Amino acid sequence: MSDPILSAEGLTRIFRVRHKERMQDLHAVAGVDLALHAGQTLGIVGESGCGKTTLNRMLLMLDQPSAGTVRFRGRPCNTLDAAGKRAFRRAVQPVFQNPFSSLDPRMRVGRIIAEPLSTIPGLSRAEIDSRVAEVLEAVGLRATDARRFPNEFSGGQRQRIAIARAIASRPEVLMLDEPVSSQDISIRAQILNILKDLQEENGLACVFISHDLATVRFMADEVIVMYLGRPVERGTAEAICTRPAHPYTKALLAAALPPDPDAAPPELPPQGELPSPLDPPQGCPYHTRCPLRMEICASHRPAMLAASHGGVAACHLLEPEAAHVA
Amino acid sequence: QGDELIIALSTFSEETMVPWAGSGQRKTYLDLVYEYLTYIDPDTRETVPGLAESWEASEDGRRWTFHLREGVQFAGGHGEMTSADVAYSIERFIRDDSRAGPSSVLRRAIASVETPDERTVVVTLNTPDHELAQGYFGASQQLGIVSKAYFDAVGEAAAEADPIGTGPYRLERIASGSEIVMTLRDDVGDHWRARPEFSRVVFRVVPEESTRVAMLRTGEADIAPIGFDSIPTVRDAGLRIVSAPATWSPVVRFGGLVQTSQERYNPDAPWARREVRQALNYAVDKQEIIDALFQGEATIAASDTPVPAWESVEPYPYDPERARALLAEAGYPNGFDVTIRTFTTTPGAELPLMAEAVALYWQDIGVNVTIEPVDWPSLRSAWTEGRANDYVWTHRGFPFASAVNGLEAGFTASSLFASYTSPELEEMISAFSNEPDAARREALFTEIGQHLRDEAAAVFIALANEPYGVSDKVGDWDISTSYVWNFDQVGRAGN
Amino acid sequence: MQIPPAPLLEVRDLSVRLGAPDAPALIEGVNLSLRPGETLGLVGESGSGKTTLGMALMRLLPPLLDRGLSGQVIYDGRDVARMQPAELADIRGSEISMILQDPMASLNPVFSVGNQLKEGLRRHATAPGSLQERAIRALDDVRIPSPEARLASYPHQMSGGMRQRVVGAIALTRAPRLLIADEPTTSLDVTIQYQFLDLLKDLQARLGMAMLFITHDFGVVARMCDRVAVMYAGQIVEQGPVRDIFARPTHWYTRALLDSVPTVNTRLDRLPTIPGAPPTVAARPEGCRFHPRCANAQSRCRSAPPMQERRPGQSARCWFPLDSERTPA
Amino acid sequence: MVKVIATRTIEALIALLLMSIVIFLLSRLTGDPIALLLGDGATEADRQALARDLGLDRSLPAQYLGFLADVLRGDFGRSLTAGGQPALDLVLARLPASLSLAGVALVFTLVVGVLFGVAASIRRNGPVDVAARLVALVGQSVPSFWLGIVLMYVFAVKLGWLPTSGYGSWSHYVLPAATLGLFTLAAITRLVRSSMLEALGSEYIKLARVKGLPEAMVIWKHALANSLIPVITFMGTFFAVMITGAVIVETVFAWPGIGRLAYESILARDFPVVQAVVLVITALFILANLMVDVLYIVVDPRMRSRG
Amino acid sequence: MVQKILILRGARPKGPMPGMALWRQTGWPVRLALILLAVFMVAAIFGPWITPHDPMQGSLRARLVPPVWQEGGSWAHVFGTDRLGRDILSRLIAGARISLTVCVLAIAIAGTIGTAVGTIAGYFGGWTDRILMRLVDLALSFPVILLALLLGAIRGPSFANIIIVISLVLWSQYARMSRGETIKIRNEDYVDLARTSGLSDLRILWRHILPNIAPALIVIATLQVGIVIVLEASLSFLGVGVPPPAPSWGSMVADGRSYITSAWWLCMIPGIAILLTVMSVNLVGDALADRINPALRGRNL
Ligand SMILES: Nc1ncnc2c1ncn2[C@@H]1O[C@H](COP(=O)(O)OP(=O)(O)OP(=O)(O)O)[C@@H](O)[C@H]1O
Ligand SMILES: Nc1ncnc2c1ncn2[C@@H]1O[C@H](COP(=O)(O)OP(=O)(O)OP(=O)(O)O)[C@@H](O)[C@H]1O
Ligand SMILES: [Mg+2]
Ligand SMILES: [Mg+2]
Repeated sequence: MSDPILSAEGLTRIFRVRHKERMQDLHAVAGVDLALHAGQTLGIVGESGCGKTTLNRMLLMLDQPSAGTVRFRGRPCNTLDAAGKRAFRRAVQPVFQNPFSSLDPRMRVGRIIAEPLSTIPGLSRAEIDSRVAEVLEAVGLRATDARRFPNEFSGGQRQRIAIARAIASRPEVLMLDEPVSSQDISIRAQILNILKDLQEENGLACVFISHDLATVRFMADEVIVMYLGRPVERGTAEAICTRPAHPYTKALLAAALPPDPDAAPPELPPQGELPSPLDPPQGCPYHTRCPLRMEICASHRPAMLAASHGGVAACHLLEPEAAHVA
Repeated sequence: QGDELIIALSTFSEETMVPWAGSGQRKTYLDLVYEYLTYIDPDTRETVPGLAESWEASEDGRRWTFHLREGVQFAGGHGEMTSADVAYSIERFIRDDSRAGPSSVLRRAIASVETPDERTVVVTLNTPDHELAQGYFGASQQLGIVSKAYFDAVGEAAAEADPIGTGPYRLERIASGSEIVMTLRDDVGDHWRARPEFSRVVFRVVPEESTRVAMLRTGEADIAPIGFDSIPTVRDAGLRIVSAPATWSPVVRFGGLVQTSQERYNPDAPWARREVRQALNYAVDKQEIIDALFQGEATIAASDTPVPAWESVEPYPYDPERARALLAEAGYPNGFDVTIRTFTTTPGAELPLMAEAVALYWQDIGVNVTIEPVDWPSLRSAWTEGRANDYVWTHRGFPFASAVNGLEAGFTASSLFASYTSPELEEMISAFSNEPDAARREALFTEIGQHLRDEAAAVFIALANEPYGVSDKVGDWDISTSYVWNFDQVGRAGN
Repeated sequence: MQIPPAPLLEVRDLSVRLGAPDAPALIEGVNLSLRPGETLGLVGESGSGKTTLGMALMRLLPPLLDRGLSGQVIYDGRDVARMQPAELADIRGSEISMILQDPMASLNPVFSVGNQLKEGLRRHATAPGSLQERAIRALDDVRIPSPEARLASYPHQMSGGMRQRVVGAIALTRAPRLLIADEPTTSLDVTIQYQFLDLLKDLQARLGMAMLFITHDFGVVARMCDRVAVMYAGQIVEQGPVRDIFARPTHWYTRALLDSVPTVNTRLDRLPTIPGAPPTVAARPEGCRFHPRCANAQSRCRSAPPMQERRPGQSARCWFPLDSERTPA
Repeated sequence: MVKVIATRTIEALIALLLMSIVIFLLSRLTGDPIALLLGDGATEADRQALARDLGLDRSLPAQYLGFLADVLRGDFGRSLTAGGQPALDLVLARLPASLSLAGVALVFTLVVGVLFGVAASIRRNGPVDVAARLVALVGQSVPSFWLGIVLMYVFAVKLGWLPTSGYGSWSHYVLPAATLGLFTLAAITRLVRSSMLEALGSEYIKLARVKGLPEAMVIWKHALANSLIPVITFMGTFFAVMITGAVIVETVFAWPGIGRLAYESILARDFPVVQAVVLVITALFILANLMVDVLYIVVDPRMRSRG
Repeated sequence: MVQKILILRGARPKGPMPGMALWRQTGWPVRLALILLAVFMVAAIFGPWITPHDPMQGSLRARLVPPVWQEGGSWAHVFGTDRLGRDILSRLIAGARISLTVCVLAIAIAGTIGTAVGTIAGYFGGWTDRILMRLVDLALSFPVILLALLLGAIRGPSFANIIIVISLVLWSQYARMSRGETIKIRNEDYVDLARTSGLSDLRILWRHILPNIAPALIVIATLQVGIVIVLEASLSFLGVGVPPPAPSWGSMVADGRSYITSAWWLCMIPGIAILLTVMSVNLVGDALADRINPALRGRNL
């Protein structure tokens, strides 16, 4: 396999927050490893507050990791020089969740889309204009829309504009942080299709973040499941969605209610509440909610172990000696 | 309350209750408590006996003997007034920490104070003062007599809080910034001087003039100083105006005319030339200003000080033609530019307006005026420090406490407050101060006045009255002399 | 054969306009009925008027819209649409209650949970026990751990899931006979949503209440509802028993919506889509509201189709209804 | 809470220190009081003696440090003009009048403003709402000195219902408090009205209605509690507005307060008094803001945990 | 809610000609206010060419002439004359120019400083923010009127003083507000997106933050016009405002107050001019606020 475009090792982000009258550490992301290869889509799923956005921001160099490194084409991002940074900015572009706050309301669509191009030296006006028109058409809008303001567009159209903007500088990586979760069902499908088409046509690599396993299944090749800032399971999308190894993944699957009144009741329905990330449980972070928890879960954090589906999962149940205990 | 007289004043000044602890403005209320060695007859303007029954000065004007009145009792049973009290009052008044206006002059002047007996006080001076009795020791100044015994007994702080004097009233209370209440002494019946008709006199401080006028109209005040602007309002409301005649005089002053001082003379100013100063005097229609701004409560002035001796000096008439000619003669046919600095004080709220009026007239003869409002302390600093040599400003003159001192303060280079000097004038003043003969003095004094007028030492405008609005409750009230308000002798209407 | 019980709630020709009778309508010509103990799902995309309908049933619309309310809302024989404020205060909470969408915003931030809970309890005089006991019981009913301590908490001190359960507890304090739930789980995490839905089903069974369940998620409908009504652009376009709607939707919109939802079980290369976007209130098309986006639109669709029964209990607003079986994903 | 107060106090002290420097420098720049204090006919020697006497001959830093050391001992110096009374005493003597006036004005504006604002928000565009908006509009547009003079003219001179001025019985409070408070009244009315409208549209009000609470309770408990928070936020500002207004109102109505004292002592270049007044006012201001912070914590539970 | 309705009516919050749009969509009070403001602006801008008399020239002979509708008034002096016989209408017109100048300068200075401080504090946060905001608090806790008096005492009443003092009163509001708005906008995704496009902080501030807080700033500026006029009048009343003989409305009221019964027009006419102008400005400001940013409404002091 080729070298990854974007990779991360031991990526950790700790926020200092005031809690109960004192400053505390909040481990928003803890020890995430990942590698993104050209043309591949990496899905990241997890519940609210599990650190998906924080991870995304670090990968985008919008936030400094507290520990660990992000590498761009093998080079640590914090060592990039000005030219390297510019290359990074060109190559890695995001689309965020909220299409209303992603577009500056005081700028015309054309300028919004041209913004990533404005930092590329040596691009003429005409070139920029034609590129803007090109990408607008690529996302299903008209070239003439460049002259309008964002508030003249619906949510779905805005998200298309955001996508157009992201692909304007011909990036290699798209970072998609819940790009459809604020969209209506009928629009959601349109956007997902566009993203998928663009990815395939341009051989883009994508990081696709979502809390919804079904959309991840649709978009991603490989999936990382996160819980309280830590990856708990990783594998192909197919494996994760059909043969999950981690109880948390199973709970997520169970909670993703199928649109079928006669669907069988889930095997492991979710229980309990998400613990506060400010005092995460000892041992396995999921043990407070896990129906299969064992004694060891409360004291030892499981390592990433090979799972039967070919991926890995952080669960004591996967330990060889645990097999007979269970 | 028919028995109460309410006087709304624009300021209490320092609100302190001993004579030496502040300005003469406090005399409005202090004079109800303290009394003076001599008084002035409002009708004849003669000096009449006060706490001193009689007095005499030595030929050279350096040794003054006062014979005190007998049987004058301090309030609150603090005993009879004696020479010890007078001597104490004088000495305390000129002590280093005295804050009274004339204290520094007196400190320099007084060599010693002796009390040969209970009823006699002898004051020896370093420099001659032929007017000590009616001047610094008189009722228009600040030397109120306090009780030495009382001070010795209770100390200064307590005496300040509960001041004791020989006057007909005693302090009841001071509400800081609000009111000062005086009540009649129990033993007032046989007071040597006053026969007060109100058992309480309440002073209220009301800085805003329109509020004072409103109080007069609602009956919340019986007497209040008002501005000239308010005179029609007060009259319209059916109230009376009582004015103290010619207590101050608005004037336009020139800087840099202290010709006998290096630092304070500015020969380059256009007004360094006498013709220019005269022209500026001729240019102003003073009567119109008096009618319009002073509501007729003033007379045209030939000087910047209300002095009886100068009443005979002829003022400059309104003659713009003459003014233009003089200007041309002085080399300013097209006029020049000048800035008039102006400020307000009490009295003197009309000064800025007067400046604007003067400006209108000067503009007529080609003198271009810019008006710059300043405040009095800044101007006063600039003036006394010799930084005002190119200033022209509105000002107000007050009656002299003593002619000699007044002249020296105003017109000799030794004074920081000199506004105009010349070698000739200084000579005249020195001759005057060394002249013991009363008649000669009078003549010299008049001559000085004439000289100041001819030289146009300033632009003289008016001798202004001090108008008071007075309610129906008030009957006879005589304030014909400056600085003596006689609030303890206000009559009741119908009496 | 059992005679079906009389409807608890019957909505007839309900419209909500922006004030004046000729102003644009947010919802138009809505007919619904709900029997005791039954759950009716109301699905539709954003802006289709679901919340407006829910609020109209409780007469909680802002003044302008309340003035634009027409039609009848017969609850237990009385017309809610014509009730005076005093009567409304009477039936709110005790007869009809509601759980609002946003648990963060629906609790008053400055009062403790106990305070807000007891306010409702106090008006429910018939229940046994002291106020405190009843409050604790109410929290316990919605499975809040250590309810006694929680009474003193303020909303901001609780997680979203917990808050939503408190909102549930408050809505159910007076054992209403009808509960309107307006997207009660949209802002919750999926695992929390799952549990809350469970809880709601439980409580419903226990109290025997009827429920109008508003959502945009077909998965939730499938889990919760007996019948379902699909809203589009202010109208109900299809209505029927849940199984029938999922298996054999007759309206093209219902069908297209169901198809465009990705599922975990299968991997698709492309999702079937509906072109365009739902119209805004001001720009709703004439005729069939869906026809500009409909794959099968014909000229007839420019006139408004009536709501017509297609199968027993299932009716749709379409000139050319579908008749094929849908293969569920 | 304790921590909040502690940090705020420290910040306040720093602010006071800065303020003392500013005031000190400014007052020294205003020209010196000596010329005012000197009697007519004083000589250069007199001037120097007086300067030495008052400590005005030292360098500015020396003067400031001396001043600071004294202040720390609670000694603000003695008035240069008022017969050498301790400056702080003068200020404290005037403080009650100012505080009571500001207090009356604030209570009056709070009560009326909140009632008005709430009434206006209940029936938007109804008669009360129109009246409230008019009051708010006029209140924010009329210069207080003009208002004071006009009010005095109408109610004291023409109608004779109230005294024109002075300090004493309750009736003396009416006109000055109304003049001082009108601006604040307008502000509070606007604030309450707009935040009530916001609150009344909120989800928690819907929930309160869903519960079947009577409308009065919905408004006066649920909506108002939340609408008061922005009012509290602005209380500190109101206090500043009151101080500014005090200088004018106290002058117009002959009210013996510190606003007028400040004005007069500035005119008289009475530095120690100016310094004392400004520092006392600043301290009061900071105290008021501290109280606002505490009140905030009391009213808004969200603030309690945030700290 | 309001926005919802506006959108429904097809009116976008941001039209091409806000002035015209404002006119079309408001009731008569705001229209009246707009007309009054137009009159004010015309007076202020064209004052020197339209005054019937020289506002500084008078004649003591024609002093205290009552306004035309009163007995003794004449069309020569529609609003009468003052104590020095100067035409009040002319002085009102000249005063409008002064008020406008003070407003424009003070608001421009305060707005520039305040916005710079606020956006920098809001954008960079952390220590910069803390220090700058403490400074704002300090400015707020300073009894500004006393500062005005001190300054007046130091340098005499002057035009520059008023502008300094009024700017000192006003700037903190811009700072607070632009900080708040900046923080809001900084958290908008498009700012992050600008960063992922490689824009520098300064360019982001200039291209994204400033244009987006501008409407709110404009609203504040409008609402502050009223404050400036009232403040200037109050300072003039205390004798530290616009130096005479320049005809500031405030000093006209202050000078005329002794005549409230004998020549009421001296203080009532300029007083009413102040009242009407400020009311108009506030009405228009509110209307603007409603359109641009309803959240600002009622939050401005
Ligand atoms: N700037 C910050 N300061 C402090 N804590 C933060 C900050 N940003 C995020 N957090 C915390 O870090 C944790 C992870 O947040 P993050 O936004 O990455 O989660 P997420 O998975 O994206 O959630 P969601 O699904 O809600 O978007 C949360 O507990 C959040 O409160
Ligand atoms: N008070 C109002 N004034 C004007 N328009 C309104 C008002 N309330 C709602 N609307 C509009 O009415 C339409 C229906 O809104 P409603 O909130 O009922 O939709 P919904 O189906 O609940 O949407 P969502 O799924 O987003 O909650 C929307 O287009 C909305 O913009
Ligand atoms: Mg996120
Ligand atoms: Mg809704």
